[in-house]
Amino acid sequence: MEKASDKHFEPRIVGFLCNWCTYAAADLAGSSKLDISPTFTVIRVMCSSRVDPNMVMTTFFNGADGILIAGCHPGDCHYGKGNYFTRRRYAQMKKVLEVLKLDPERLHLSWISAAEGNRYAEVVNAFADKIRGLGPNPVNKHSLF
Amino acid sequence: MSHGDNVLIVGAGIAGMEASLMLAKSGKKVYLVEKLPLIGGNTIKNEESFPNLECSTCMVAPIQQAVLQDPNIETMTLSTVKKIEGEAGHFNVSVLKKARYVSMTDCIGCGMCYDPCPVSFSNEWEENLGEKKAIYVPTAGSLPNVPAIDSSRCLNLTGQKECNACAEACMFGAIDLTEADATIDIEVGAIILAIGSELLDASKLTRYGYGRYPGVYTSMEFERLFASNGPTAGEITLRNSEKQPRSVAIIHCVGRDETGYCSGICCMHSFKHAHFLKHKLGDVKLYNLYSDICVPDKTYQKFFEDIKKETQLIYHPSFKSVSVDGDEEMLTVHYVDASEKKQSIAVEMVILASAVVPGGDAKTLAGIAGIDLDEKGFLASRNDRLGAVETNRDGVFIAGCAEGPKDIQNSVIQAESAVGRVLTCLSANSSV
Amino acid sequence: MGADPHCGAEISVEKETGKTILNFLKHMLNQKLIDGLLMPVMVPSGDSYAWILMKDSTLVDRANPLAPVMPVQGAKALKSLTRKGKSDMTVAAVMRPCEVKAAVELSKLSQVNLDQLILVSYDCPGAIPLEMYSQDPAGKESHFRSMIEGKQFEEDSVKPVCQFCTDFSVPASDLHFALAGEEGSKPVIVSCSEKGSSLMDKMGLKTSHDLTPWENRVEEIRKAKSKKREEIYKTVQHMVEGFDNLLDTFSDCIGCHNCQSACPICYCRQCYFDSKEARPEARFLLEQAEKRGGISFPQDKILFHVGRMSHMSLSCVSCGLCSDACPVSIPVARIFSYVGSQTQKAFEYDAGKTAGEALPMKEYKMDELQEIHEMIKSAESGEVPHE
Amino acid sequence: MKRKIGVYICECGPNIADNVHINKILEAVSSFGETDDIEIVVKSYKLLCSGEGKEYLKNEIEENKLTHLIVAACSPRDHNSTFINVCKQTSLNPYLYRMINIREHCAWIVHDKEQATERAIRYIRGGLRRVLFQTELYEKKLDINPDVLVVGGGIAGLEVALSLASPQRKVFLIEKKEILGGYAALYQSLLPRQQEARQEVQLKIKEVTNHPHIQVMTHTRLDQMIGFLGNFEVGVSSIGDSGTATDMKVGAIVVATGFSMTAISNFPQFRVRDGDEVYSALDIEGMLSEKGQIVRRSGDAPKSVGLIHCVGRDERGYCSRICCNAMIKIAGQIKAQDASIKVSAFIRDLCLPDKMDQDFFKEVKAQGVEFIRVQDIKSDGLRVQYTGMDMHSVNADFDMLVLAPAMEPAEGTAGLASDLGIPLHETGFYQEAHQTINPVATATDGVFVVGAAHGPKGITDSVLQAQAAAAKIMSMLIPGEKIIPEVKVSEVLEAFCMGCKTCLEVCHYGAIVFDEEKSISVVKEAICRGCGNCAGSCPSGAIQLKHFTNPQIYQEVIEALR
Repeated sequence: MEKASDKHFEPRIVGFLCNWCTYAAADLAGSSKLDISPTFTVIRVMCSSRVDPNMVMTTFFNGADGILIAGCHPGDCHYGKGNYFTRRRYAQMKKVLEVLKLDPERLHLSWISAAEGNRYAEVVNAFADKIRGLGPNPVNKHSLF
Repeated sequence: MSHGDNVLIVGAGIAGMEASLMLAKSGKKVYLVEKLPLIGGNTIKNEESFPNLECSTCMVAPIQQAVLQDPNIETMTLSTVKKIEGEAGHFNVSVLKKARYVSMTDCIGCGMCYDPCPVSFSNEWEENLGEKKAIYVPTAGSLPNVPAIDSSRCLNLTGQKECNACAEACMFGAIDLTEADATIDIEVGAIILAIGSELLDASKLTRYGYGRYPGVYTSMEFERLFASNGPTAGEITLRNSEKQPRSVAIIHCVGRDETGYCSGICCMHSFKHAHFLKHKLGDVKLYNLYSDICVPDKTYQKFFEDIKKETQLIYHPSFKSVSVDGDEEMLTVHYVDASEKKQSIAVEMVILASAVVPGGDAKTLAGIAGIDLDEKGFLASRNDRLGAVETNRDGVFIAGCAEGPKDIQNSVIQAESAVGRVLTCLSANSSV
Repeated sequence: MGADPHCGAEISVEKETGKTILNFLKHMLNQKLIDGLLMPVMVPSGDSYAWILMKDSTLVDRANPLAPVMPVQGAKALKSLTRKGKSDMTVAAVMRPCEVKAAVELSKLSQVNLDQLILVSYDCPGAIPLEMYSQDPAGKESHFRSMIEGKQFEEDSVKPVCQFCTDFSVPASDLHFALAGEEGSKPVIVSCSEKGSSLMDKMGLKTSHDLTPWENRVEEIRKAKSKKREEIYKTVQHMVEGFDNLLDTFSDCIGCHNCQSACPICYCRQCYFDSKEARPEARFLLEQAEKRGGISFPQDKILFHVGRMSHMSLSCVSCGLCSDACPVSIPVARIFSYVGSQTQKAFEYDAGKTAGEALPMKEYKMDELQEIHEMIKSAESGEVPHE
Repeated sequence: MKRKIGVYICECGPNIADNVHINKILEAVSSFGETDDIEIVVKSYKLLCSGEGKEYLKNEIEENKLTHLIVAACSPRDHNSTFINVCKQTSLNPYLYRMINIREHCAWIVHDKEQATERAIRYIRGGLRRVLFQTELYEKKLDINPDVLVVGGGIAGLEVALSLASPQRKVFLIEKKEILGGYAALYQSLLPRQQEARQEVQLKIKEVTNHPHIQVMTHTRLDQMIGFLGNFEVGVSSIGDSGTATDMKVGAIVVATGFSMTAISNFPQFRVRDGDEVYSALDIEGMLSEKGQIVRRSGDAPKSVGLIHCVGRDERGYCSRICCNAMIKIAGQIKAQDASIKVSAFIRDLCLPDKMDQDFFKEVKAQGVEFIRVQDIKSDGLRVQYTGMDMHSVNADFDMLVLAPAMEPAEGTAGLASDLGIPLHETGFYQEAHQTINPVATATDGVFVVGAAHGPKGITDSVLQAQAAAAKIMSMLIPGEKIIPEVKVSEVLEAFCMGCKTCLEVCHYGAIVFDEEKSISVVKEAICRGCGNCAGSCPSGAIQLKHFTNPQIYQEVIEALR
């Protein structure tokens, strides 16, 4: 069913950010007063490796239009090697969404260092735009989910 | 806690910060004196540090935060040491704290005050590649995140004009243009001098054309050019045109002959820069002109081997033979090759890996602290216990590049070593 | 690999392959080479099989190493057997290749301890679907027997996943009965591990029999089956690709989670998707209902299945137990087999194939998954990520 | 039980107040969760991080008897600790407080006031939901043992022992050889200032052996280690027939096992037969210490000496850093012995990274030592064949050759590394905790690596590292004081753990051990750093990271999706 909300669609995007790099970048973007999509909600975790697949899938099927997982660049992990495992878990989840053609683009991984405030803004806004383009997460339109 | 348990640390670079944190952890009161308005030293000027090309901010920001939040550390920015009297266990130190004109307690770092400021001029922290206002933080993400006013530029403070733009813009009444410099006397039991180093002024070596041709950069200038929080937000574009260079020559050992020593880190720096260029510009012709490749660490050779593939190594037997001339657009690098033949290459950009030299204030500080300089002008270590942190004055120690050129790793090691000596020295004095 | 893989040993042959295998095992038991046997035994009601651990060789006669059905995954039996870790007695278990694979997979998750176990496998023609079997056990028994004796390995009367099972022969077991040889050939025992070959030595078996013909036959069947596999996967794609198809496929799901309890790989004590953690408050559900126009219960059907896919598909061995367990006959087995094949390909992993291969989620390499970095780059440069 | 949540919105002067509708937020929040067991106090304040602000907050917590606290202000990276300290001055457990970043993440980045307000409300709601799921956590204080075990009695090990030993801190020093001193004891003189080295080292050895608080055990090796920073239990045993084992308790361990020289025989391009006048730099050190001069086996001095640098640099994959200096030193000594001896040094690159090295090199060069830069070099007996930078191939004969082979990790390095849970670098040396900013620590908290065991280095650098490790220990393990480990650590929910050991594989710090009895994983809280990788990896959802549990994060998710 067409709903009014679809017309001027404001996506719900959840970002799981690691405390040491990407969350710091988000702060830098903030203190630089950059423009960032208001539909993006930050959830801070100590390390991107804390984000487990269940959490992501639950978030996805509870209607998140987009999910961003972001942490330190490979090799820069504050905890040595956490983000290498993040990368593997992401590859696994992404694959499942790809195989099922469940808009895998709605799940995105990125590496953003504490110095990359500008890049943080770019990544987040580009992602938000892509999601706007994709429209609402179909689960939100299906009363059967 | 007796004053004998206090420690003065001069210089808030990586060495000074590491030393402060360790001493604070072991219950000492630390006075951390830094001449700039921000802490972090030269490390934070690097976007990525070798050999792991790790994001320096990610590495250092938590350390800066820890220093600023530690109740045992009193960080004094815009400050310099004026007098050191007494002996190990009982030093009387006076510190000149230049007025910041912005209250460290009231300012919350919102940055509302920058825009209204009518004056802007080039930002030396950004190697003069960017502009700053008379009220400024040296770079985005500076810590402490509190601006300072440059009294030599501010219209009001220089008496050019009754300007209060910044003060009016500040909602916290944090700006006080009447603030005066203050001299603060402190008592400490031991002192660590970690004032770091500078790069040789490349314009002194005229044959490299620095300052004459816009296409010639120092390695530190290039660092800021590459930095995503730098003046070009990480865009590598030439000074006079907005173009990206298509060919770059990186000259190692600039000033090695003149200074009389190898700085040990320039090779790695230069290879890192080659990597940055390849990485960011993709199709760019690179040359590294070297006379010796100095990669003294278990990890460095591999780094060099990897970069080798991305650049063309040119060996030249004589430093003197290397020179740069050209014009606004094109530069020509001349050198004499292994078989004594004159050669030259044409490039759009030249990066000079200048020698690491003692900080401008080393001499003065050595005088104040009553310690020797070595023949290179660095703070001299006594070196009688095979260590390199003791000076000829008991209770005064040195760490980091103040003692000689070093990479981050060795600066940290020396800082930690100095802390060890300080703790031993303090307990010795207290047990007396 | 133990002894020369291209040779096997002939064994004294009964008129029936099942008996032949039984004798072999009895011999092992009598010679005290093993302390016990784990095999399927028909239940008294005569319409199904149960796993029985036996020490007494007279009991062995009642067992059927080649049971037509697989009501319980053998790996589950092994799990309970070695729950307390390495057992102090040597037990030989006769299992289908997919059961061996599940056991190997579980051993990587420390759920099964293979140390004291002798895994005995055989060329598997597939398993008869339970409900069909229970309708006419006697008929199915003889039918299955005829499949074995007649070397019918491309039968359609077996479970769908079995029809396209390409791992129906030598898995990572210790001993394997080569049954799929060409017409009239006799069963041959093959050792696939050090354990296996030392056992055969102890039994004084000469591995002189040339296996090439059998290997060729197996390869032939495998080709045929993988062809079928591709066809079936195509049909599965239509069932699961895209939200609408996925919904249709799972719309009958009653959320009983039997598939998960029957699955040998799902070893969690409580499934996350059954836990309170995954349950939002009614308040939130009501808001969702408003947003979506309604919410169906039992809730999170799709989440449950997709969640399982992202959880265990890397270890899925396509044994098909989940389908047997599904009361509303959703083709879960085919679906998970397909998804598993894809996720496993992504990590160049083959579940249960070898005990050596580390589980993808337990390790990492510094420079790997370049495609991910490409994806990140292209996505952030605004291009559409390549499929 | 009735819960009373205080929500305090910091206006941050105009920074937040001007960019969001504070009133709308107050309204929205107060009308939130009107259930009879939750009461919400919501107020705004101009600047909570100010002195008055903190006082205000303190009083609010006490007067309202708050059970939970939300501070909606700037980034937790700026002021989380500020408000944790406020809580600590009250009866409120700081882990029942949560900071919401409505400045950097709302007010400053969303330039539509309505949207910014809405966003702020969403964040605060998330925080409110979350804080209700947070639980009280308490800091644990652990007793520590200040004593230290030093493995290796070379110059670095000696220095560590001397820097640490005191009436309050006993040091055990174990050395697998019979004597202390390591390689440094061999060196005749030191660079660049040419002091008498052996003398210096002998002094240290004496000091150590006579030290009342240092127990030296030569001919002893480490067998096993368990425990964590402040509380290690170590087993050592004497090498050889007796093999007597000793157990000791220490708070920290310093590894100073040094290096060994790669054998020249490893490099086929340098052919040496028995009796050839071919020596390693170390042989020469020994010769100098013994005979006081450099002579051939026959006893007469050589007429010409060839020095070959960088032997094995390519094979080993690193520059050993000290060889250039060592070889230049030898060249100088030969010239000093007899200026007429022809000395040719074959170099690849000169690695002289110390500020004094260059002068020393020039000095020696001035004595008439010929430095020849080669791209490739091999030798057969006393004949050297090299390719210069000009690509010309040249033969040269000498009556003595000295080679500078690469330093390599001491024998037994790998074994010790696995006993102590330290990863090895690809070069085979120990891997430090962090290459640049934490170079003497290792992956195992409380275990340090110093000297050439960490990588090729000379005496000065080894001593510096030794002092650095000593300092780390002094500041971490203060006699009589306790240590407070991380509070937000992982915990295993026994009922759910299936013992699949995935968490053991992913933990970078070895903070998870396996309880064979119960066959479940157990988190060593004193070691855990709280990254949550294990929680993310656990297939059974049996691991929770305290303060970042699934239910807690899940609440934030739900509010984000409303």
